[in-house]
Amino acid sequence: MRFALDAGQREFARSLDAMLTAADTLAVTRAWGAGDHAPGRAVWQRLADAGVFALAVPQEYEGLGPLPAETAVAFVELGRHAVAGPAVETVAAAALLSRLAALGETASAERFLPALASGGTSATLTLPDGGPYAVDPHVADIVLAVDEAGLRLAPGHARVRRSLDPARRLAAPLPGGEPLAKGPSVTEAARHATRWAALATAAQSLGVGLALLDRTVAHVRQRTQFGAPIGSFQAVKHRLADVLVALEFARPLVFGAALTMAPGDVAAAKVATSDAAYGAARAALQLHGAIGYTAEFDLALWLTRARVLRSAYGGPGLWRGRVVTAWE
Amino acid sequence: MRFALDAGQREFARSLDAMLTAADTLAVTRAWGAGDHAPGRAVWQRLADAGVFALAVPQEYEGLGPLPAETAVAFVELGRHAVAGPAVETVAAAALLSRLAALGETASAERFLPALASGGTSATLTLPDGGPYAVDPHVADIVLAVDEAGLRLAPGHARVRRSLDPARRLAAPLPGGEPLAKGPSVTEAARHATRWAALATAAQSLGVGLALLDRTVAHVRQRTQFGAPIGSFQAVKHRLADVLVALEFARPLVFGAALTMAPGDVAAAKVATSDAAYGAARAALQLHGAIGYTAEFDLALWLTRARVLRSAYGGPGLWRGRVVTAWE
Amino acid sequence: MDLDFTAEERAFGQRARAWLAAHVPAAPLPSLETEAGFAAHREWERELAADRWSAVSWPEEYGGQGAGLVKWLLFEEEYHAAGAPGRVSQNGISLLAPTLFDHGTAEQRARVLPAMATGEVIWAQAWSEPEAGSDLASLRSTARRTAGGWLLGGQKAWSSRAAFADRAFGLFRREPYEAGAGASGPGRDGAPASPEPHQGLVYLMFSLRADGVTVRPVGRLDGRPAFAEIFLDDVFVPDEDVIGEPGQGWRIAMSTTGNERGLTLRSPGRFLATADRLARRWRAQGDPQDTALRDRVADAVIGARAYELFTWASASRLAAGETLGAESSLNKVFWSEHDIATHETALDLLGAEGELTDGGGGADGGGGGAAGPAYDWLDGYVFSLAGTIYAGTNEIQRDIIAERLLGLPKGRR
Amino acid sequence: MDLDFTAEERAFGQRARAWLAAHVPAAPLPSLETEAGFAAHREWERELAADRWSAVSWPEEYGGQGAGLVKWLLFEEEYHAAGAPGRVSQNGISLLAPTLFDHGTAEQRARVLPAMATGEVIWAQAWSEPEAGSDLASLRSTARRTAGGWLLGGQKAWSSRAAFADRAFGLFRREPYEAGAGASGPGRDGAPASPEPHQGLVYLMFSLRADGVTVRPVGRLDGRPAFAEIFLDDVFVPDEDVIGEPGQGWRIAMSTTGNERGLTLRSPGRFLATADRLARRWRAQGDPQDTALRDRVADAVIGARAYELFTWASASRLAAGETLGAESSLNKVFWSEHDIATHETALDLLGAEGELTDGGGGADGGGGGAAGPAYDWLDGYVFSLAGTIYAGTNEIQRDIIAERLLGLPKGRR
Repeated sequence: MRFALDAGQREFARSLDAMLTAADTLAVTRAWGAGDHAPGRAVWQRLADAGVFALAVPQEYEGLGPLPAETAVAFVELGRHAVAGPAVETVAAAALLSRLAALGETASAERFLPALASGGTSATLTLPDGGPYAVDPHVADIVLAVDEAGLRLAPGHARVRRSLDPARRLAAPLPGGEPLAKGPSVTEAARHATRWAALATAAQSLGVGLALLDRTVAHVRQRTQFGAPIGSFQAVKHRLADVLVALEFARPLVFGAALTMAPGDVAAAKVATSDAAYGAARAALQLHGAIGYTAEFDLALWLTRARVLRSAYGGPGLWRGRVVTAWE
Repeated sequence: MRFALDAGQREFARSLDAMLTAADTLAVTRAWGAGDHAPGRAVWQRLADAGVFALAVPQEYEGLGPLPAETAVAFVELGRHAVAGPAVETVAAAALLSRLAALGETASAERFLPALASGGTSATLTLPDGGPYAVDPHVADIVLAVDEAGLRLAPGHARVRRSLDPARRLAAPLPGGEPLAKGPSVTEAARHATRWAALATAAQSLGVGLALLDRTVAHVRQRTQFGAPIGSFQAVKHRLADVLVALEFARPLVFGAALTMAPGDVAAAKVATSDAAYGAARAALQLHGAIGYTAEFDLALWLTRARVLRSAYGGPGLWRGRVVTAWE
Repeated sequence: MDLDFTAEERAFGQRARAWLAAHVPAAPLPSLETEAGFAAHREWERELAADRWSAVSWPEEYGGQGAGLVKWLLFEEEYHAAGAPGRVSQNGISLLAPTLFDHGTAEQRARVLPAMATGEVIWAQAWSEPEAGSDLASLRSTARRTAGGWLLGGQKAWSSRAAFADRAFGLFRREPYEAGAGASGPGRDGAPASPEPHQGLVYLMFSLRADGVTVRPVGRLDGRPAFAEIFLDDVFVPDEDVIGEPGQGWRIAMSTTGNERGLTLRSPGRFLATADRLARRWRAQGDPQDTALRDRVADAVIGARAYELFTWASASRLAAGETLGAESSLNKVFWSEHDIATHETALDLLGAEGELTDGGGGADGGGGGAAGPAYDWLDGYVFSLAGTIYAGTNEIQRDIIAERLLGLPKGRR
Repeated sequence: MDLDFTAEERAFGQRARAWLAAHVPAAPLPSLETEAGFAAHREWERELAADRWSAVSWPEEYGGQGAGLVKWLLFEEEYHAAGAPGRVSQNGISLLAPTLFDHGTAEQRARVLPAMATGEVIWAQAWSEPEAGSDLASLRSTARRTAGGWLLGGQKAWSSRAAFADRAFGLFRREPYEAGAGASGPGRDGAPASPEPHQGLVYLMFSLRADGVTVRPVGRLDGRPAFAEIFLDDVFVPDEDVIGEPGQGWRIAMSTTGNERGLTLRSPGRFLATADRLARRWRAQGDPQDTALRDRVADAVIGARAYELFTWASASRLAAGETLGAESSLNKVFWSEHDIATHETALDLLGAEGELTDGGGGADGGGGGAAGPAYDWLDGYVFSLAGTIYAGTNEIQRDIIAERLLGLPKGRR
């Protein structure tokens, strides 16, 4: 039993952190939201080169995985750096196709997985109970949709909608398109993909919450009101202490879920990280005051993302239900 | 529109406060809990002499009512002074029999209401959706039970159970006994009685919360830790500020419900006072520290009552449902 | 004790309802944060004013109906229930006008108020500065004495409406320091530089079109423009636009922020209308089995009703000649948290639709029919998030509640 | 990174489970706050000790199994899952023993620990005083130097187990003051009387049966006896019962309260077993449609799992040679609030049964079968309410978290 990141995992996190810091991801994310995807694609390729997308792809399809713990490590960093784009969706698509392959349906895996792992292809998707919209389908290279009829490659997407998160667009996949698989194996693969989507979202939320706390701690140490740094006021201290408690107890749930991939553990991680990140966002906004409320201040990138990740792939109610009632 | 207690109502509250203070109700309540009911009966008679129980009884049955606003005034004081005994139940029984009389079933009203108004008879009861237990049936003069068969005078009660509230006993009415009424009029009268029970419970909860806040404010002003009164610590201040906000916004719901007796208003008052009083109890206990945790310290009388009133006549979930879905 | 209205009050409410039914635009106006929307909202103010509905509580001579508090509250309830447009004149009517009634000259009232009532002049507030949020005593912008008036310098921030408004009002630090006024130099290091940082402030009105004024719009969290920064470089303000005694601005402003934090800014009408919309949407599309969400909808309804009744109680106390002091801090904490919780509930009810900021209305906007388009909820949510911050953060309100209402000892915060 | 146990660890856990299955009494023991119940729990300690299960982490020479942290945690999980009795030796094993291992003499360990392990001597803690709750520095009870030992005077409060325990341990203010020890006079006015109030304290053990000791049991909120006041009037304590250097008691005690606040007091086993009981009761009698309650049950399950995993992470860090410092404050805040919320949920699930303090078990006790009698929940609820108060209130823990983990500036609290 050694429930701590090992040296390789820590180094992986450090190198992603350094790469994303150097890439100025905040500016890249703002550009992505403004419709300039080129810098974001460049970051995407660097993430792929670092192996991020290969972690969800089995070795027989030119991946490194499946390695859920390392995936969680990576998505914490993506959250901390507010990286834009359908990264969770690409990982979930990889999980979906991998599980289909394990169930004997190898064609789509052979066709798509190597490019997903290498970064050559980005994917987005819709999953049962995950809502009608796919993330960034106007940028993703492939749009997958799972519904009663099975899995299909959607021929495009409906009108692109803006999200509270300025770097995020949503649209429903268009009906029709090329059928890829059907039957019970799709159902099972979709459940598997939902677990991966939830895990990656949970890890990302944790990273978002940590970034919000970091920025807020820095702010309250230097912001002076009534002649003292506001971080010396007990109300401020206690609010941030509660944020830290929530994040630090959500963290082991994320990595525990990655190790077991048990449905209840994944659900617990999704719920706890959603609540912790959203609590961090509410505290961050309150303690920043008006400056935090503006779109141009970088904090907004994490504030809005904490909110939207809460309902991504189903809201807290759905996932709390999955903690106490069986789901596969 | 004058949504404030008038001079007569204020004087009524003041005189009850003075009378209950002089009666040393905390000692009386402890004695009640220890099985010595004589002092409690004496207080009961004084409450009756002040008109408290007559407020729910129509004038044609030797009462002063129905006067729900004055009833609310009285029950705030009962809560503040931690008065023991089936007072809510007696008022609810009066409301039940009054409404039956208004629907044409006057026999039980003639038989019981004058004595309920005068204090000669105390009552307890069970109501649909109010749980299986009657409060203090071992002391009450009559035990009423409403069930599918109608309203009956129960022939006694099952084993008497102890409550977290040391001054409160609960027992289920025994089956059988004398039938008093049946049919749809019982159903309607029981709903009416439930509204009165909820209103009186809400007012009592408000009083309990106010007493808890008063005592806690006094405590934190004098209790010193780390060289300062703990009431000067911002965390303490803010917690008590939140308690005051909750109580002061529950208060108009109580009196608004008394004026309209509308189902939604009564439900709102029940929910808000339950939450406010329980929040006050949690804060009071935390800020008193260990001394507040002991049964011998008077705070315990209100702490435990705030908890049990929360689930009296149905818990917060039942009443929240009644806020948004129709009930009569 | 009663909740009954006089025949005259009821008639007033019915008159308001009838007028609103006949005049409220069928389709929502464009956002008042756009130039076209601002103009449309200004036109709506003119329409209101034409029948004396824009400032019902003002005396008739300034364009009002001389309505008392009860009538004003009834009007507000009808106004929000009718789904009428947002009030672009809100800052002027609720913040500046009360100050002019208390501290302005007759000439100022006659000059300012009628044009405010008609929307001919729209006012922005210019309270805050980058370094002075809730701590107004640390203001740095200056008013320098010059012949016949004052020259403004510095920067104001978070000015709502400033992007398109005509004029603004705010506090400035008087320069040079005059001992007689008890003024002190500005606190350049962010901390108050003198034991009397509240002294020596000038409360004045200025034109946003004047020479030396630069306005930079700033977007709120969802990117919508919401307020602006105002840069002031030797902006001349004539003496006639100073309110009250120069140097006494702090005291004068406190009476205004008293209004801002008190009854007048947040009438129950908006919360009642919002809770009602939420309950209708829940009944229309909520899962009745989902008691977790149902309980939160119930809390929204309970909170709105509590706020309404609390307000009637306050109105009754005011009518009886009592005054409201620190109680307004209870008010602020309650409505601001209620408002956030209500909108959070709505977003959770909307699920995947809840994050969409475009469209709204129609099938792809989340529908909802009479309950309004989905984006209204996200818009309201973002708006609500500011409520716990402005007009004195809730942290400061809790300090006030604890110290002034509960009598707890002052401590260093 | 893994959550796997070695074959030896798994075998240890299986051995514990098998032993517990064979030995845990079928019917609950009487309350350990009664004389008979105390005796029954003491007997249970003897039974545990007979097979070296009473203090598994101690060295074998003192009656333990030399189990490491992982094995101890596995044992605790099995212990609570088995529904085994409460530990009447808890104070001694988790508070006094670690201090003796760190600061006691070999003679003290040999004399105290084996009798503690067997339950022959049951220990009460005597930390708090009426005027010194979380502020241990304001202790007033005294230890006056006398020939061959010390004479204790004063009063201790909130001593759990003291009503029937044999011995107690605590801190006393050394008298007379000795400059060399940096001691100060007691703070008679409630405020520390010297700049070094932590100095000059003596950590010692004393008999509750000694001359001059009066013990007064005190009931907790539900009337159950829970702790006691200890009045001390010239109680003689020989030098051999002083732990560490007289005057250094504060430093020594801090290492103990570090244990109290840290891992050892609240193993995840209890929370896991409680959450599991709650989930089973909910499945058995909850309304599956009532998502409001379901969500709270889910939170109980999530919180227990989070605490378990957090503990494994802490254990892994300790195993890697790291130390835990202020992190234990995170721990304290989390488990104490989790515990209250879990029990509140259970009481709401029980409805009208939730307030009953008598009976329990059987049809009229709320039933529940394997999920246990209803009163267990109220009992657990009352117990949980103390968790946010003792061992350093959660307010103090949040100060520690903010200052030591987040690096926020110290302020006056």
